[in-house]
Amino acid sequence: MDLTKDNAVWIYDRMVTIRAFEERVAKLFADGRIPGFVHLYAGEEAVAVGVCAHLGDRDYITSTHRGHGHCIAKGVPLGEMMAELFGKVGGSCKGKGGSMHIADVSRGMLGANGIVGGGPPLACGAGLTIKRKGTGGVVVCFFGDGAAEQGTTHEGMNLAAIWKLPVVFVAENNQFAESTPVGYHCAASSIADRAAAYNMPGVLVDGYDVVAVHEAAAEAVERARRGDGPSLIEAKTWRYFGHFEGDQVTYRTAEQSAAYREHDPLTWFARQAVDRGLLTAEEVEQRDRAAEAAVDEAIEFADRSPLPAPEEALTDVYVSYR
Amino acid sequence: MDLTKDNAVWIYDRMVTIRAFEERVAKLFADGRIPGFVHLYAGEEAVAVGVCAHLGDRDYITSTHRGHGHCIAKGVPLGEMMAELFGKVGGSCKGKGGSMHIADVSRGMLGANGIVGGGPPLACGAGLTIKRKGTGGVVVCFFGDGAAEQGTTHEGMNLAAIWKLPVVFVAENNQFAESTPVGYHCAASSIADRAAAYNMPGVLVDGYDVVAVHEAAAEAVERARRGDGPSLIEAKTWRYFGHFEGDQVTYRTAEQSAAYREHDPLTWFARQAVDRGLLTAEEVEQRDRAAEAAVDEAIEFADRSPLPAPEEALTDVYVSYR
Amino acid sequence: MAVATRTLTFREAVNEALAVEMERDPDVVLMGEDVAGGATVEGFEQEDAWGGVLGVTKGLVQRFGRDRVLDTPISESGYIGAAVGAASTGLRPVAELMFVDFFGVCMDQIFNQGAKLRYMFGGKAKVPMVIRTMIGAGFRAAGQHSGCHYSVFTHMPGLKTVVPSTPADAKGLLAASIRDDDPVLFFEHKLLYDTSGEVPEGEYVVELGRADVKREGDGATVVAIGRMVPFALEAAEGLAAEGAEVEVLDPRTLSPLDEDAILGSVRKTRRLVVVDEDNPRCSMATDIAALVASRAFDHLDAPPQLVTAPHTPVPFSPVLEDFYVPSPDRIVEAVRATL
Amino acid sequence: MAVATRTLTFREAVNEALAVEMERDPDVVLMGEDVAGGATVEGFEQEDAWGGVLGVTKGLVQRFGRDRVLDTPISESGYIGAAVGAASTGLRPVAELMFVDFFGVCMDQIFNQGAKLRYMFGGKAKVPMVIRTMIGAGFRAAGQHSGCHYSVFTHMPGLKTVVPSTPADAKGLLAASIRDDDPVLFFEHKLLYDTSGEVPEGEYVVELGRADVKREGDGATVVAIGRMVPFALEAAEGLAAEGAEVEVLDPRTLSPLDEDAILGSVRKTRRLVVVDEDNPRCSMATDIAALVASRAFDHLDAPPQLVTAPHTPVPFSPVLEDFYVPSPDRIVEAVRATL
Ligand SMILES: Cc1ncc(C[n+]2csc(CCOP(=O)(O)OP(=O)(O)O)c2C)c(N)n1
Ligand SMILES: Cc1ncc(C[n+]2csc(CCOP(=O)(O)OP(=O)(O)O)c2C)c(N)n1
Ligand SMILES: [Mg+2]
Ligand SMILES: [Mg+2]
Repeated sequence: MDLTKDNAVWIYDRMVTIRAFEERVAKLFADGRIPGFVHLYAGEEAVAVGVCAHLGDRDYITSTHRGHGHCIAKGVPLGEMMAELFGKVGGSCKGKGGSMHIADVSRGMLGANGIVGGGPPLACGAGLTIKRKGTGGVVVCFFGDGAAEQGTTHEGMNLAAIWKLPVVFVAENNQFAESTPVGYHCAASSIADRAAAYNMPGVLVDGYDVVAVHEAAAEAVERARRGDGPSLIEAKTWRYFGHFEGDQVTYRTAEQSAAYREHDPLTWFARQAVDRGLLTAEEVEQRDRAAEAAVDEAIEFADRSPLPAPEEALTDVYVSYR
Repeated sequence: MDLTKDNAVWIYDRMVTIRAFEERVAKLFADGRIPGFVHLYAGEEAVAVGVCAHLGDRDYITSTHRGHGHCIAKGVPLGEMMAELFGKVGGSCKGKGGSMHIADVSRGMLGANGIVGGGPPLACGAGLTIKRKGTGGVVVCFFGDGAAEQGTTHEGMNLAAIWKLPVVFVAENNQFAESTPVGYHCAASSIADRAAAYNMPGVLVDGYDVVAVHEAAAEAVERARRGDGPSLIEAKTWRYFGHFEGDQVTYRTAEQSAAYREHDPLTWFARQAVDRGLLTAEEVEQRDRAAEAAVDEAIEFADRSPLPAPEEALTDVYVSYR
Repeated sequence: MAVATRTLTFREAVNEALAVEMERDPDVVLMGEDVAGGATVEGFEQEDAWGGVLGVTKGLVQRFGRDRVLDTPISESGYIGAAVGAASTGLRPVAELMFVDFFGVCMDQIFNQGAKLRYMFGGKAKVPMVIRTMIGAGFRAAGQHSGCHYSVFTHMPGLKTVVPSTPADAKGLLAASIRDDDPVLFFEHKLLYDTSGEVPEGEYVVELGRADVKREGDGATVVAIGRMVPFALEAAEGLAAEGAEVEVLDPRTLSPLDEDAILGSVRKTRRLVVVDEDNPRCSMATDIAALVASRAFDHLDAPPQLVTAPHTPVPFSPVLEDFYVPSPDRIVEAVRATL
Repeated sequence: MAVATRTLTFREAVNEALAVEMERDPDVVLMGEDVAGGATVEGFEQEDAWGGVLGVTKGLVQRFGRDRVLDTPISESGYIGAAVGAASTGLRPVAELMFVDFFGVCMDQIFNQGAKLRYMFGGKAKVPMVIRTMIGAGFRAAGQHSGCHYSVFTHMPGLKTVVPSTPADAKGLLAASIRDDDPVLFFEHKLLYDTSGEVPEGEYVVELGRADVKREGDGATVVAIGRMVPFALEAAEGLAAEGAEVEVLDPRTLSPLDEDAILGSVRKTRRLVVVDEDNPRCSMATDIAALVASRAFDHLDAPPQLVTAPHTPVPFSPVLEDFYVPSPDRIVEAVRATL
């Protein structure tokens, strides 16, 4: 892997932070401290992190209902995220959005989205702004395998292609849309194959191998920055938790999940990085502890943050109204 | 061409009837006798006729805003069609639909459609009925090149593929969506290429060659009847008139249209059929005259048909309401 | 003759209506995302992995098989449009739009195709289909999973709209909707699923277009919709203690609307309060208030009171969402204002 | 100070507002199907082949180039969603939805994304965009090209809705909509395009949320929207001959609605007639009637009269369509009924 030490540290740090965050959120949900629909990203860390490793302040991402990992990879503060899940004033959205709408436009995170397929058109728009203003930025559009069947995904990819927008479409194929397997809902053998329908490069990568994701994304991001237009990356992955918290996951076997856990993207990457001398075992452990500490802090921040006043429900609808 | 004489007669008859109907509608529109939006099919006859030659009573078609040709090819009576364009009680839709909504469900014609991309989902539904009831029928879904960019077309093709529905998708690529060329609005080199995105056969045919269309359709219809699922046929064609009556057609050159007229699908087919002894020159002329006569009759029928009573506007909204 | 009943939850009542009608008519088919769940997954060939996101359609695939209980891709325009096409060619599809908030990705097939097909074709076709969809706030599901918006569908000619408030009505009205020859939007409030009540056994049909008096009274007419009906009844209890006997009227069907029942009740009570969980503008609340103001003006002794959600999306934080949803207290105040 | 004006058609006024605002702010971009037309066609590199289906945007691509006047595929969700994404990242897009009847293929991006983004993000983002769209019957365009449905958008929190009735208002309100920091739906009645009137030159802005009295009177208040305003004025002429001086009020903006202006006028005239070309259920007609009934009840001497289209799709045949559209005669009758 041609990663620098800094790359490796950043990648491992973000992956383990996402993992720690999600596992804690699962507990908090079970304890009844987080209400609503919560879709966890654990297992898919290598996708968001491998891609976002190439992004900076001028870049944007659009996300999905499963957005925590994207937020963390794009640099949204954990405390504000946790406070949002708690419905507190200190949350990224002042408690108005919750898990399905976490956003931080100031950091280029254009929002989780409660609508499957909601993101691709929005990504095209951010790409249009970048192109018009010549900022040299790129937009990454994350979407799930289920979202591949939504008309907006088709329209977004075609539009990005004909307008040569700097958009990288990343299909997170965790092989299920809720309880429906991709082999049932998707007529294509591979989502990446659909890139041909828009004359854009399409590549299928192992979403459990953060290095492979990182490499594929490097090329797609470069292409977009050059002004050569969009690309499609399909990352095959697997979620460790249910579709949402509360899901009994009757449609997958424990064996399947166990098999994936054996190739856990975090431990796999840590081993590789240590073998190649990019990280030391101590650094790995230190990152693990740091991640846990960061999540502890986030929870404390969220706990300290006050609940909004009820009347706050009436604000922020418009910039001005009369 | 492996056509029987009957095939040849039917094909020529329908093509020339469509041509005669559309040219007369153009005149009637110019004379102010037909109101509203009218999209003419002249030039594209070989597509509707070559495909519908394989259809019978148990089969359905979904159409577009440019639906006259589809209606005639599926056997909708000319008089009722013309009366509909006139807004008369004797019209296919009692004057309530007009050109953009001509329909005749009793003859398997599920309606012209004012919404681009409106048809594909409807076609899947008709296919579902056929499959569930085991009638052995098929559904042909006609759509334009512009409709290929509508999300519903993507959703319809994917759904037809995963449910193995007996649907034949026919992309009528007349190379423009209003004044926008397919090369601009469509990222794919060919609409037929998109079949791969749904694991269905896709073929590009010369839409000016009714025999080629007829052959491609034979295979797709057979496949659908066998229960092997949908196919996509892209027929490259050209419309002789403007997008709608009144269009000044500034986006195409007279030369382009002239070039197409030189290979007019009707005269081309007539010549071939006569050369191969499938038709005699007399029969061709006779068909030409018969078509004109049929349109004359249709106009007389439409003229004789009364205008609806104004209050008729309030009926046919529901089967029952309270 | 007395019908045998037993206690069922709202969820069970909806499930039973589907089962009874599918038993009765082989043309009735179900489709939607994970309405069975686990399609093509080994071990789930004829079983459901989910039975709907909140388990409402559980067990149906076991009884009727995957030919009649169809999992769909996330292609609402595709499969709801397919329901329209199927309905106009001989089936009676019941399509599920998981949350009404998703109507924006498939509205064309609903209001331009399904709703208008019969009219545009001069009455020469019909579209007997039902779209079941979840509505309502209170689930902490935030801005894109908590709306009502039945007003948008009631506005559209060609559609019928039904909002049940009790398990018995849910069963009877869903059966009527499935047997109806026009497209029907059937709205299920997710916070009513666990409520229970007496439900008739076997075939049970509640005619569309008939309101139901959930509580008799002559103090004021409270017209409430969906989850607002139990809220209105709770408010009525409190008011009764103050000596005000309010009448709680549940339209049950919004299109067609039982205008006579509403006007009749107001002529009796001379006061109107409309309780609607939907956003206030161009809503059922304004629709009913305008109906009464224009048709029973001389019978009104006080201005109509509208109790609705505010003109805002649904917020996530429980404190905010609880403020958003109309409360029994607000209903009590509104009634008092008319007395 | 007097502004220089000259006579323009409604079509020219809309075109001029776009040109002036694009001149003024380089972040304003136009997108839509054939808004220029002929993209990539030889000879049309920087020229329009169409300038919109009815020529409203003609000439703009010549002035501002194809980087700012973008032809789109027939992907309304795609490009209107792109407008939302562009607006939230720094541009001021003006997207054209050719006919409002097409909202069903892109409503999610409008009401769930564009309208709610700011709220769901806790006020930490804004979506300054305009969606221009054609409304209205009378064009013989039948069931899927003739609706109004501004009620559906007015119902949705987060959106602003504007319906101009004169060329001057069209220019001033469109300019205000483009400069506004919230998403605005701007409805242009296709049968008003050829009407003309005095329009101020240069920059001209009419503040959103302010109604306009198009005719003063104290006989009755006629609130009319869009093309119904000229119809109401025509009716008012006839009534004047009978000695009834009605006030014709044009809300111009439906969300936010100028409630004070409406309530104020009704308090003066004590009579209300609402004229709305949209379908009647959950409509602006019911919205305004309910507003007045609940807030100015004691000032009303007669039941509010609602003059609307019927609860049917728009029919094709001219005889049927002319029956569908509210007429000046029906307005006269409605006013008489209040006197
Ligand atoms: C338009 C729309 N339809 C349906 C849903 C309900 N829903 C939420 S997540 C989901 C499955 C999404 O699958 P996928 O895109 O693969 O993402 P994953 O959950 O696997 O990450 C569905 C059907 C929705 N939120 N929006
Ligand atoms: C959803 C929708 N968007 C836009 C339109 C306006 N419109 C009518 S026909 C047309 C062009 C269609 O092009 P194509 O599909 O190639 O069919 P053609 O007219 O070339 O036969 C457009 C944009 C519409 N009717 N419906
Ligand atoms: Mg998935
Ligand atoms: Mg075309």
